[in-house]
Amino acid sequence: MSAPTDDITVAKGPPGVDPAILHRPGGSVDAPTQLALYRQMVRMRKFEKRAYDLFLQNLVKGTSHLSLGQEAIAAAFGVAMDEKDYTFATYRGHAHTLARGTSMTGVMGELLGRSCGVLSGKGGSMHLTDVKRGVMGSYAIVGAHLTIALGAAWSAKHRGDPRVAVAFFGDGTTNIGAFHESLNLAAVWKLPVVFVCENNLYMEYTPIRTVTAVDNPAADRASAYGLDSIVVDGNDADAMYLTARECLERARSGGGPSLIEARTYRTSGHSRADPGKYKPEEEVAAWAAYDPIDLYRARLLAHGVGEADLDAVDETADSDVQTATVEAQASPPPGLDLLMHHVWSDGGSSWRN
Amino acid sequence: MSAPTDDITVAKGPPGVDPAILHRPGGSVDAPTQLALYRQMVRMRKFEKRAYDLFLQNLVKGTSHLSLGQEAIAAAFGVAMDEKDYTFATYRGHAHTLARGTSMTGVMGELLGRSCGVLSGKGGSMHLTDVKRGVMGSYAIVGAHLTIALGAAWSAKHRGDPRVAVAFFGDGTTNIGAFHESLNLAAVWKLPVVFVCENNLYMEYTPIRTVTAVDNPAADRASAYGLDSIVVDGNDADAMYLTARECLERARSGGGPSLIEARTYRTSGHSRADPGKYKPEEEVAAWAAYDPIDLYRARLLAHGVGEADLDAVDETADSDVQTATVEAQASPPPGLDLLMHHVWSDGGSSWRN
Amino acid sequence: MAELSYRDAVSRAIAQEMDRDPSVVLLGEDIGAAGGVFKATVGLLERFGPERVRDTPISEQAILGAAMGAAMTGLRPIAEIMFADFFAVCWDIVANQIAKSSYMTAGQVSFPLVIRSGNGGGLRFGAQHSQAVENWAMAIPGLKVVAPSNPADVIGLFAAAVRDPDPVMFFEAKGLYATKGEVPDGELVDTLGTAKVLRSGTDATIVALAAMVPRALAAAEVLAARGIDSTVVDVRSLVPLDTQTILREVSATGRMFTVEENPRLCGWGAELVSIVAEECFDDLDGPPLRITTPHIPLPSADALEDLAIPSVERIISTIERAMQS
Amino acid sequence: MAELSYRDAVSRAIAQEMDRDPSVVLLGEDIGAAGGVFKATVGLLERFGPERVRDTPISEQAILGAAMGAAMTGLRPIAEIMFADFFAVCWDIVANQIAKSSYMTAGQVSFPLVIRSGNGGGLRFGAQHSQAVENWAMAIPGLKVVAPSNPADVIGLFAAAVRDPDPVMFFEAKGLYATKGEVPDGELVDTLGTAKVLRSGTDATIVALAAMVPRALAAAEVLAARGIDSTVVDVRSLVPLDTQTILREVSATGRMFTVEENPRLCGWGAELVSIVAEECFDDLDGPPLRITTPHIPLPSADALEDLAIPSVERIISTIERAMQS
Ligand SMILES: Cc1ncc(C[n+]2csc(CCOP(=O)(O)OP(=O)(O)O)c2C)c(N)n1
Ligand SMILES: Cc1ncc(C[n+]2csc(CCOP(=O)(O)OP(=O)(O)O)c2C)c(N)n1
Ligand SMILES: [Mg+2]
Ligand SMILES: [Mg+2]
Repeated sequence: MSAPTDDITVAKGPPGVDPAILHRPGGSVDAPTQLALYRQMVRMRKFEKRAYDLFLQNLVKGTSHLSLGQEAIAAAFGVAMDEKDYTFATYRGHAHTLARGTSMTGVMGELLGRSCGVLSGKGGSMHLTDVKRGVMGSYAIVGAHLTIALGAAWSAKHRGDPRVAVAFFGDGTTNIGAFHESLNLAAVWKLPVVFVCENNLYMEYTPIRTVTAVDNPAADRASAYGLDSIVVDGNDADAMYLTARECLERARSGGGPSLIEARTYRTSGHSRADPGKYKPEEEVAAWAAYDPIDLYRARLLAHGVGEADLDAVDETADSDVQTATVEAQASPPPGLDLLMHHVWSDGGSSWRN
Repeated sequence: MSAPTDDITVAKGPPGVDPAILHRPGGSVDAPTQLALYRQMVRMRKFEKRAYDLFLQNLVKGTSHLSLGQEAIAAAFGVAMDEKDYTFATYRGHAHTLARGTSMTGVMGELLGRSCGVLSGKGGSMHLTDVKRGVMGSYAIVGAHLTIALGAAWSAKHRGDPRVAVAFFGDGTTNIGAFHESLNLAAVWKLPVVFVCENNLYMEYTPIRTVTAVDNPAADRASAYGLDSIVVDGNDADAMYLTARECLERARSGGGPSLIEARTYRTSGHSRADPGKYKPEEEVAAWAAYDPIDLYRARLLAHGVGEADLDAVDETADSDVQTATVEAQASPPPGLDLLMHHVWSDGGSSWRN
Repeated sequence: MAELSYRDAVSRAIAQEMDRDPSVVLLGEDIGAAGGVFKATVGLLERFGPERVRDTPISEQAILGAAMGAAMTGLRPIAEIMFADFFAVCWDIVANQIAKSSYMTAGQVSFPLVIRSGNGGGLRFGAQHSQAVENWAMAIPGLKVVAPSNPADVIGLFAAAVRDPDPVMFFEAKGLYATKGEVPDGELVDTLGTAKVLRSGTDATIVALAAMVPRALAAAEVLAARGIDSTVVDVRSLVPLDTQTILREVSATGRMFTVEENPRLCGWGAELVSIVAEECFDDLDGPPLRITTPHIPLPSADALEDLAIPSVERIISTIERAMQS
Repeated sequence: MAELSYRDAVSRAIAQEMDRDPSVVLLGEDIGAAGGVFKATVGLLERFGPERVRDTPISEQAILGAAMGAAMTGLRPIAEIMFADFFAVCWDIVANQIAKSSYMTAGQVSFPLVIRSGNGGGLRFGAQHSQAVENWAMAIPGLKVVAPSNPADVIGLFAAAVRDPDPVMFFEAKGLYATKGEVPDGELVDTLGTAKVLRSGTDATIVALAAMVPRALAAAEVLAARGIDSTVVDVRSLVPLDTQTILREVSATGRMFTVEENPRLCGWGAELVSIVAEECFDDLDGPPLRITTPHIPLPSADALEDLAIPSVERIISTIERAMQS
């Protein structure tokens, strides 16, 4: 990891983004929060790197989508959200699930299709859910969960419950109909929901700019719903955290929805099968030099946090990942009787008498 | 009809609309074109009033949706479009179909479910289509035809054919997903398509402002697709015509799509069954005083067109409507063999051997 | 006991459930101030207020997503999709999200919600506003599917649907909204998954659903006069399916005829024929037959639409011919 | 003759048709530069250029609307919907617009287009990326529905689909993309609406589709060794449906078993059972039976998914048990 520089301490902004358009949230982040942010990111990173190793060993079946390089966004919300707030994630939801405190074993077990998985292996990598921790599901069809998140927000508002719903999604998702319907309805009903677009420049393999009529796929649509346009540095954990707090507070205090466009980059392929060859070398290099964890570690060091403290975080994460891997691998596959369970809320699946 | 006044000659703008936001297209409309616009509107009006009488006599079955009060929009495009351009209409498509030259008998026959109907009675009021005249269909599910119109525009562009596709739809349609997908893709592919939102203030019975996050449901979304925001006086046939020409030319010359929001008012109910009780009296009165045909007749008279010339147009329209009604009523119901025709393009319907 | 229209039964049913349970909320297009395009929600806004009766934009995906999200967090939403054909614009939320999420999450979430919709033809609305699509829902694991044929069943089954902990697709037969029937006073609650034997006969069993039920009954009367004595079963609920009642009645007569409004292929009738063929093959005296709309979109003109949807005459002639051969 | 994968057969088929007819265009998500997420469109952008091979945004409704509008105005589009489950987000364009518009307009418009999609399970993708939905399409009048089981059929049936003047839903079995088969050289054009008898037997007729075909064949071999000699029919095309071949083969053996990947209710098998029951009832020696995925969403974990989808073992045991009783 690189040494702290002033440039890094006041993040110079993501590659290719005009710094002038960046949202600069007010406030500052205190030291314990910073450490929490760092810890979150490191845990995500290490967990997903291990998951990737397990794919390569063919132990993770099906597909899976990593957030490598995008961790600051999920981490910021993980730290900023109240314990009872609702998270709605996508197929790319490992980080967002871990961010809410779901156990690594539960997530790893799910990736491996083991009975210790949060869904007993029935959902797989794309459907992580942990209702007890507010993770209301990961949804694999682009756009749908934005509508569902607004429903949870509506329910909270209706019940007089101060929870906020947060929906994470990608740049590509801004071009599907459900995005439009969700933003409009959430705005009209002034719902406590935060829509977080993680603009990582690509849908699957296609650059978002080649298929989108505006430069900022989310932020340039905000005015269509009467919302503020917010582009934020998604690789700057502090900026993300302060923006998250701002929007969560707006939601909680009756100010209605927000739409955040976080600029970031997915350093891995889109999914397991993708070597990512469509990415220009210079782009990859520029973003590699703007890694959110490198940036943040450098910043914390510059702010006087001890290297040993950070190393301790790293080591704990390493050992947590190791424990989770061992536990998940030791867990048996789901019992075959599970096949016919859970279609209905009584636990069964019968459609006839 | 009221006497010409200066106020009317330079339309003062639709009730409730800040005149400052109105698009003021350049150019002027010559006298023959003005007469054509007047003629179109009068034909639509008289045709639909007759259709309404026939509903009341229970001769038109099913549902049907009138454009009474909105005629200037369809008329303007009917006059401005090239003969081969494509029209994509909604269930509220009588006017838009007549505007392209489809026979009144064909339309009336379709409403009455007779064999002389443009669809031999198989489609009914909501699906008027007359491909020979560029009427590529009327679609009854909100939003869909915007996607289809862009497909026709894509095809024209791809084939090097100078046709433009025009899709008409209502304010309520701006909140459905297909609207968003269509506008974005049309903009990205720079397609020769004009999206015409007829903002008549209501979806079915619900005021559009109560369910939409912005004041101008179409125009305030234009920037989300990199398009100009255009609000035009939809009851001013000249303004509509010049705007139509401007957008058609832009499309034809490779300038890509336009999104027009035409402010207007539906003076009838939403559909046959609707007495329109939800409309405030003052609103109804204000718009009654801003009727597009009254306005236009007054303007033409003020411009020196002879009253007799306009009366002649009115009378011809009356007799055309009468002829169409007689012809349609004399036409037999469709042959029962038609039931099993036209599922496939070979004319048949068989799904097995 | 009072006579009530099918349409008014819907609003009475909704009111009954909203009265009982404050977590029941209603949303859809034009359902509030306007009382619904079919006038099936008249008076509910006035009675329960704008927080519980919510007019929405034309955003079917958002409507159903809102219902789904609300159902998983403590409300019991009733969502209206105006015409059942419009399920096609929001099928993802129904088929991929609501139906599958309980299973995918190993039961972490459940969806106590009802989606009601005007289904089927007969009103000359043409191909895009007339299809009977209950088989779309039946083909999706994770949905309960109900389609009542009369006002009393509307209320009882609707109440059961609202109280059910799982998502229920409630198909109201558009062609029946204006029809009337006797309805007992007081609270009505029926049971999902129960078919009803409306007429008992010895020669044939006619199994019908929703708008086809009155036609099946009418046909049975004529057939009886001609010497064919039929049982008529109203399926009422496609999922759960009361196969016990149906198999028993079919076995008793040895013949089954389904009367289905849906286009021919892959309807609930095909499913029933398959179940009957598998489970009471030896009791059959002849092939189970389906009387359906042909496999065509619905035409608008009245003569054509009437020809398309199974009519009393077609039911009679099909059964007569089959029983004679 | 060359060995080709099912996946490569798709791109060869598209190339064959694009070469032949300049009005054929291709559109979908990630199909161009990236060659498709299933690598079934590799090389086409390079060969036919960006005007004919168009990457789209994630806008399935716009993709299919674009195809529809283009088809009615002189092009012959091939649209990809990446995973067949995603039809749920654009079903309106398929079921209400493309399928019904020829009929509604009394034949004024027609839709020479193909919609291809990766269908079905077996890849551990979980409930939202695995359902076999060919029955959704079969239930809609106005769609032709094809689902090939091997590389040669992929090419021949795809060519027939592109040349067909009507909309064809072309379901590619995701689970078969990696499988290989012999493919003749040169242009291949097959015929829609023709089933294929892949094996002739005397005791039972197994009717299978797409990914279930190789399993049916494998099961037939084992069954033969155990004394049950089966015919195996590959349905290939659900609409038009080659009932002649199927009825003939079922009548010849007196028993029918369908093998279906779809969840249990209202699948193509139910339709076939109904047709068979109606039209060759007297030739049947026992009930026609369906072997299907249970009526559940698909689970992700491999052991569970394998248990859900009909396996060679389940086909064998079901048929053995039925033939013994
Ligand atoms: C409706 C729908 N269309 C297509 C897909 C296939 N798909 C899965 S992820 C993806 C790209 C999504 O891009 P984006 O929203 O930018 O999110 P990212 O993967 O970059 O995080 C696509 C096209 C899908 N899951 N759902
Ligand atoms: C997807 C869909 N949802 C609902 C409807 C029912 N519906 C028909 S017209 C209409 C209102 C449309 O409003 P708008 O777009 O403003 O057009 P207008 O009727 O005012 O011309 C509605 C809700 C429909 N046809 N399609
Ligand atoms: Mg992305
Ligand atoms: Mg309107």
